[in-house]
Amino acid sequence: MDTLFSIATVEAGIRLGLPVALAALGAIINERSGVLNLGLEGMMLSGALGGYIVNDATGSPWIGLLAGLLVGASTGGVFAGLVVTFRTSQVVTGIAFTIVAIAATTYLFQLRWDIGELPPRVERLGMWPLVALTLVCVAAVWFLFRRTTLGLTISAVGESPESADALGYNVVLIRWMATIAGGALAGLGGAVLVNGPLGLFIEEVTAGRGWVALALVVFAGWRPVPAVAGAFLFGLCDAAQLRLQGTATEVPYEVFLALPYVVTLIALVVRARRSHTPAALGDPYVRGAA
Amino acid sequence: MRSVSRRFGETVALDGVDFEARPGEIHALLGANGAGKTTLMRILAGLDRPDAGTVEVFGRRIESFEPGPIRALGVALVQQHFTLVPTLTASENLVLARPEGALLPPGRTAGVRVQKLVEKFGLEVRDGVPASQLSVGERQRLEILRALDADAKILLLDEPTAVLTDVEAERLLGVARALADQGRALVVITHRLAEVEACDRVTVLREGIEAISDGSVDGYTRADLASAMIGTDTSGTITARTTRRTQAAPVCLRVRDVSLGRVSSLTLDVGEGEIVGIAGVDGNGQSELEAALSGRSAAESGEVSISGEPIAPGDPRSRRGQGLAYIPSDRYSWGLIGPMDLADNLELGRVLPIRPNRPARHKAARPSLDHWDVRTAGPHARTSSLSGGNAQKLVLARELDEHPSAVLACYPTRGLDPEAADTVATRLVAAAEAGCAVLWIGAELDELLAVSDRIEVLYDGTLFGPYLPPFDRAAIGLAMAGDAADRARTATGGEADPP
Amino acid sequence: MTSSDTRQPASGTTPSPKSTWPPKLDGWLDAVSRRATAEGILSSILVPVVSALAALVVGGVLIAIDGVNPLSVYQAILQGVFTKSRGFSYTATVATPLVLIGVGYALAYRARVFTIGGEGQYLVGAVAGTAVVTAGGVGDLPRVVLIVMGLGAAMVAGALWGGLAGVLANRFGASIVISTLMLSFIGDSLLQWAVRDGIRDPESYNANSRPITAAALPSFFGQKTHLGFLFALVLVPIAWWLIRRHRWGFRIDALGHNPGTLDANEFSSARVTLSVLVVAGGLAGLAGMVETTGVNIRLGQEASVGYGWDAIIVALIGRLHPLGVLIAGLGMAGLTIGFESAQRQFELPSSLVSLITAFVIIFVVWGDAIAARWKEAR
Amino acid sequence: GDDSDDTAPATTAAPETTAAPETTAAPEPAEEAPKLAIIYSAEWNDGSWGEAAFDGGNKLLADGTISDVVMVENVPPGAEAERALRDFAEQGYNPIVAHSFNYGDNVKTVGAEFPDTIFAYAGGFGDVAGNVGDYDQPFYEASYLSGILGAGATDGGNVAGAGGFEIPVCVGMYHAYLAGARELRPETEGSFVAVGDWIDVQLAKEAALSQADAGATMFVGCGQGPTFGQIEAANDIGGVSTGYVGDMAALGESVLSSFVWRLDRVFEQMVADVAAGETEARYYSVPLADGGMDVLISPGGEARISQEALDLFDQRLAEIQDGSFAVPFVGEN
Ligand SMILES: Nc1ncnc2c1ncn2[C@@H]1O[C@H](COP(=O)(O)OP(=O)(O)OP(=O)(O)O)[C@@H](O)[C@H]1O
Ligand SMILES: Nc1ncnc2c1ncn2[C@@H]1O[C@H](COP(=O)(O)OP(=O)(O)OP(=O)(O)O)[C@@H](O)[C@H]1O
Ligand SMILES: [Mg+2]
Ligand SMILES: [Mg+2]
Repeated sequence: MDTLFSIATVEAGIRLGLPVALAALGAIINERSGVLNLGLEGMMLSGALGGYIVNDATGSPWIGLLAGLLVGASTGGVFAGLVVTFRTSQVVTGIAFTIVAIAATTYLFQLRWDIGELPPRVERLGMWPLVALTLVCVAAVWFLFRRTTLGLTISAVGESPESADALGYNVVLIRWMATIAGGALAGLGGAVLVNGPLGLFIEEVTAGRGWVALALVVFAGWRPVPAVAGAFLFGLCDAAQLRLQGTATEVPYEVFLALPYVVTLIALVVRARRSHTPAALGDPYVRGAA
Repeated sequence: MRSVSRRFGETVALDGVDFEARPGEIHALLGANGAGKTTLMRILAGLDRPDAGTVEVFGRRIESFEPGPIRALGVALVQQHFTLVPTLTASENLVLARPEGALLPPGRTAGVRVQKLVEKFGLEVRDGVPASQLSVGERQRLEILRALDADAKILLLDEPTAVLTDVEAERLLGVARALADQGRALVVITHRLAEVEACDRVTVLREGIEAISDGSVDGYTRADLASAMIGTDTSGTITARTTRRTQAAPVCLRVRDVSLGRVSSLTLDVGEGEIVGIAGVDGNGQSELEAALSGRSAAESGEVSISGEPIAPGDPRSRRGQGLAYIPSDRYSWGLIGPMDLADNLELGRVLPIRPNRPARHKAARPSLDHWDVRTAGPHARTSSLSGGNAQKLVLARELDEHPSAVLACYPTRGLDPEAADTVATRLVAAAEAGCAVLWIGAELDELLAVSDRIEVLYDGTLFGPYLPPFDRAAIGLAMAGDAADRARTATGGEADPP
Repeated sequence: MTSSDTRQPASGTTPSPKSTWPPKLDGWLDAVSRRATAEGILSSILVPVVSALAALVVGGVLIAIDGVNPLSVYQAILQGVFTKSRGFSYTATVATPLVLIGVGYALAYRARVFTIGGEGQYLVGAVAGTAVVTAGGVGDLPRVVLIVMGLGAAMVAGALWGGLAGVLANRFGASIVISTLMLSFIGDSLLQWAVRDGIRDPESYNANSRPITAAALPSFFGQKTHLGFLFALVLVPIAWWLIRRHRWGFRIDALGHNPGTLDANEFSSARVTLSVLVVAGGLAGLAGMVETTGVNIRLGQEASVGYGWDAIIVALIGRLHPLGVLIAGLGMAGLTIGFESAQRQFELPSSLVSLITAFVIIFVVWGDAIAARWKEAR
Repeated sequence: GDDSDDTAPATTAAPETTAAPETTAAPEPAEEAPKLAIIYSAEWNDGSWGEAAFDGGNKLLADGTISDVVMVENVPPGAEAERALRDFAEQGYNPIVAHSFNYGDNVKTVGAEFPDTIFAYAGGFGDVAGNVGDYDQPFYEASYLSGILGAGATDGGNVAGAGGFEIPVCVGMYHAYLAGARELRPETEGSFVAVGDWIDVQLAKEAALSQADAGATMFVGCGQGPTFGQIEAANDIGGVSTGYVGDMAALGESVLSSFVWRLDRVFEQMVADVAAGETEARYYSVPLADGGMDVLISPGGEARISQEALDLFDQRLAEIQDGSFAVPFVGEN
């Protein structure tokens, strides 16, 4: 038990929380603009592979992070093209997008490193620079929505696009920007995972963190600071779970595996009343639709 | 605008309409429901594009119908429906409409901006709460302020007074006049003939064609306008009832100490065959009263009962079974299902466990659609394709067709042209004379005066009255302005000290 | 995450977000649930087919890059479905859970109750059903009784798992998307515990339940196709009838279009939400047990193969219409079976195969969107 | 019961299955060498469990021991696996290997339909019935030796075992490693963690780090993700880790030793049986003694291991090979 409440546990929680936190920030920008991004997991994964390959090529984890950011942004662009411009179902597109990303990353990874070659280990960044990076991002997103006209516009577009349109704002353009920004942060999250704690890539390395991030966004009521806090809480749950297994072996470990989700569920129930879903979330915008 | 045309599927909304607005003038745009007024204005504001015809603003021909550039030319439209962002406060809505730089102004500065406008134009709005929590009147005023804030050269108001009380409406027209005098061009869509007299020029649309094109207002009598709108000659206002009931009738609708939100322990009886009018400025608890009486939300305390049996909140079918009909104030939130067809909407509240097939349902719907003169392509039409007024008629058809024993009518004539409004009033009166208890929550005092057996004034969640015929207009007006409340307060204060 | 997640008892003090005019349309729901006009049916069959072919062309390029002749691959796919002796029965077997879950989703989505919890409900259904039919003392009961007990228990468990999300949404306004997602993860943990410990077969070295052969569903055509497929076939007309002709179906559609109006005039939207979640959950739970007793010998760690996720896409591609779901389900199953045998024949990388299948999905959705815009343009 | 009767292809009317298993499923061993089929539930390219089978199959093909090999990845156990197995059996592949312990029921179901084809799956506990066999995964033997080496290269006395789930093979590896370490330092303690996932490397790494916080310096992983995570953790804290079913020395200085699973030797036995016309399967067990595994000390590893440990390692290895020493197996935690 003593190991449970150690600094090490907290650090583990932070490490586990970092990628989720960044992805959640991305999802917040997406969803505030009214675009539901179920492709988040896929965008993270793409960013992870991009970051890994570039890091491996350049030997610089920072350039790797940048690459993850750019790859994520471009996946965001593709997604925006489909759901914003072509107004495809955001739900199906999102889920299919994740399937594509899992398949595509695996395919490319295996093209690059054929069977028999172990994936090379790449330069890694320590925890604190990444924590700093994440804090910068959360501050930026907070500032965006609290202090800038652009942020106000994004929320307006997600809240009542017809009003924003009537005021002369380009709903489609704003949703494009928001989706690209969201993808970029998700990709960065994935890149942080491989260029930070891990230093290597394997198939589906993100292992469902994108879905967790989506949960957090709701749990946080679409607000950046609680979302990041939630990510670290979630990480802490995982860390604690792993530590408790060693000691409390009479409790089935599946309980601990489910713990983070149960916690999110409970938090969801407690928070939900106060959380405010963007009214236009998931609805493509068509002027004067009737 | 030159020979502008627009069609939606079968419906021809506009058919070669010419229209002009000149600086310094208020141009009244009249028309029965579905005449095409809104469509015309939406085109002028760039929210819709004409199938044919040209639009020029200050001599510049509009090529691309996009709201942005047209706003930049100084055209501002206050739409028939609200276009505020419900989660944003008044000042945030203003900033959104006209940002000053990339950063948001700190809260105070924004507040000051609102205050300046409020003082400048005398349109009162609360700042600091989300627009969704403002009363309809407040939201309407905010919409107008927002348009004025953009310093529009051409200001288009689509039925701006529809949701306002007479006093507010008068004030608004005063503001309009002042704006015109500053050299702006104004267009005001309205169904109230009285308001036309406050304008300079008038255009009347009938089924997408001008019946009167850009005439000078003093050239026409009310009768002329009314007949131009609807072909037949009527006075254009609701016909007052000749007889009013005097002796008390057995109570049908009973409200006991109901409290909800702004409404505090409100008690009220409506007798069989009685029409009770609830007058008052919007936002004094009308929406809470509506929610509680209709059973849409449970009252915090107190009870609503109809001929003895209490109304169970959240159980509309039994409410209907108990004979309480409900005409909601916002038909699009609580009355109609846009994407479903008219027949389905007529069935709401009495859908059979096993439904007849679609042709049968459509056949069954026809009579009451015809009876209520809902202008549409037929029972199969999507309800969302109805114009404002026709949509309202559909609600009335559903609620009044099954001979309720009591009716909760909230702004039943909102957005209706005079003829339709008169029909509605007549039907409600007829219902009352057939022994039905009618509670009529209204904004237009004339209307209430014309139909009510008794008027109560709702001010700040409390009822003042009763006022009985012959009605003292002035007294009721004062009560609506809170005067009665003040006197009540001083009176209780007075009792304290001995004579 | 649609308005269904924030839907709260309509309150008089705050106007519902739908109070604008024209009322805001729920984009994808409206797009997929357009009336079945002749044109509608045409486009709802033609468009997906054309799009799928386009996706296969793109996939063909990838296959060629991989050094295999795409045409022979696609030939193998067709053979896999149509000429291989078991192609049809395999397809039917795979389609069964997709259709059972998909119809439930379709009903829920018509109501804009956006559950994605099918996978979890499928798993808890399988666990509960297996627990019942492998419980001590039921061994000597007749097979029919065991089957009924198992399927019943599975439906109840799935319904509870789905209903839980409904209760959380109605009482606390919890987002249904997220709560069902969470419940899916929790359901998987439950399965892991059950097969490792809870209903573990003490004789078995692996983590799995006792054999459930005593409750195995009869299969027919001397093939792998089992009774469950009949369930799916029967479910389709029932659901269709409910939508068209039953009050519940009407309320579902009404809830999807305007909860405020439903609440004020017809029925409590909260209760419709709950009912549709319960039904969808029950169907998913049924699918879980049908799959366990129809194709497997026992319940194991790997029971989660993702039918609950694929069915979301089946429901939406199926236009939220039971018939559409059946067609989409069979189509997706056929694609799966065909690609499987092609993959075996040419030893294609599995990632390439799933890439192409996912392309098909995206292209179909994309094609729909293009068709919709094209229709608007006219 | 009647289920399997129904599904016997003999009863299907379709023309191409009139070529019933009896004729197709058993190729004449005489003139043509057997054709091997392998299915696996994840990707071959995992540097571990999958790759071992992939290499094994290709090696036999290269040796000419078999005339053809077909290998399909990402076949989830259950219906899809049965479809694959049936398909290969119909095409005359024999023997057919299902390379995961979750394929048990599937090989039995399909095995019943093709009595003349030999099937085997990675059960690892002698689960043999008729033509359906099982093959051994005696990793605990190698793990025991790694334990000796680990104890000889660290001064901490704490072993961290990890697996995706708490399955006998994984738990057995942990206990064997612990036992091996205790030979050198009887006071050695340890803990086993089920990460709950075979692929989540970060979670596995954090699990390993949490064990490190509790004092662990020796890591033995079971499964690719858990092992990768452990190796990363050991690299960070300067502990020693163990490569799992494949040479993982490349993954970092912490990898003291790895063991390579020589599945070609296992497959050889099946192929030999088939070639001999055998239709009864066996428990194909190729223990360390028979070269079923190679324990590789990573380059530069010797330098870090105490001579005492190296000697004990050689001694035990020899004893295991001549059968005078049997590594104890403890499959329950
Ligand atoms: N989006 C639409 N889709 C289909 N028909 C429409 C649409 N908008 C308007 N119409 C039709 O065009 C005609 C004019 O509509 P409009 O809303 O301008 O009427 P209006 O003059 O505002 O009447 P009211 O006073 O009742 O609001 C009506 O017949 C209406 O049915
Ligand atoms: N073949 C189809 N494919 C996809 N969607 C369909 C199909 N047929 C109908 N739908 C959709 O299902 C919904 C139901 O339509 P349907 O024709 O079944 O009757 P309805 O319009 O729902 O209602 P009712 O018949 O009860 O008035 C419609 O919204 C339609 O868009
Ligand atoms: Mg209008
Ligand atoms: Mg109108």
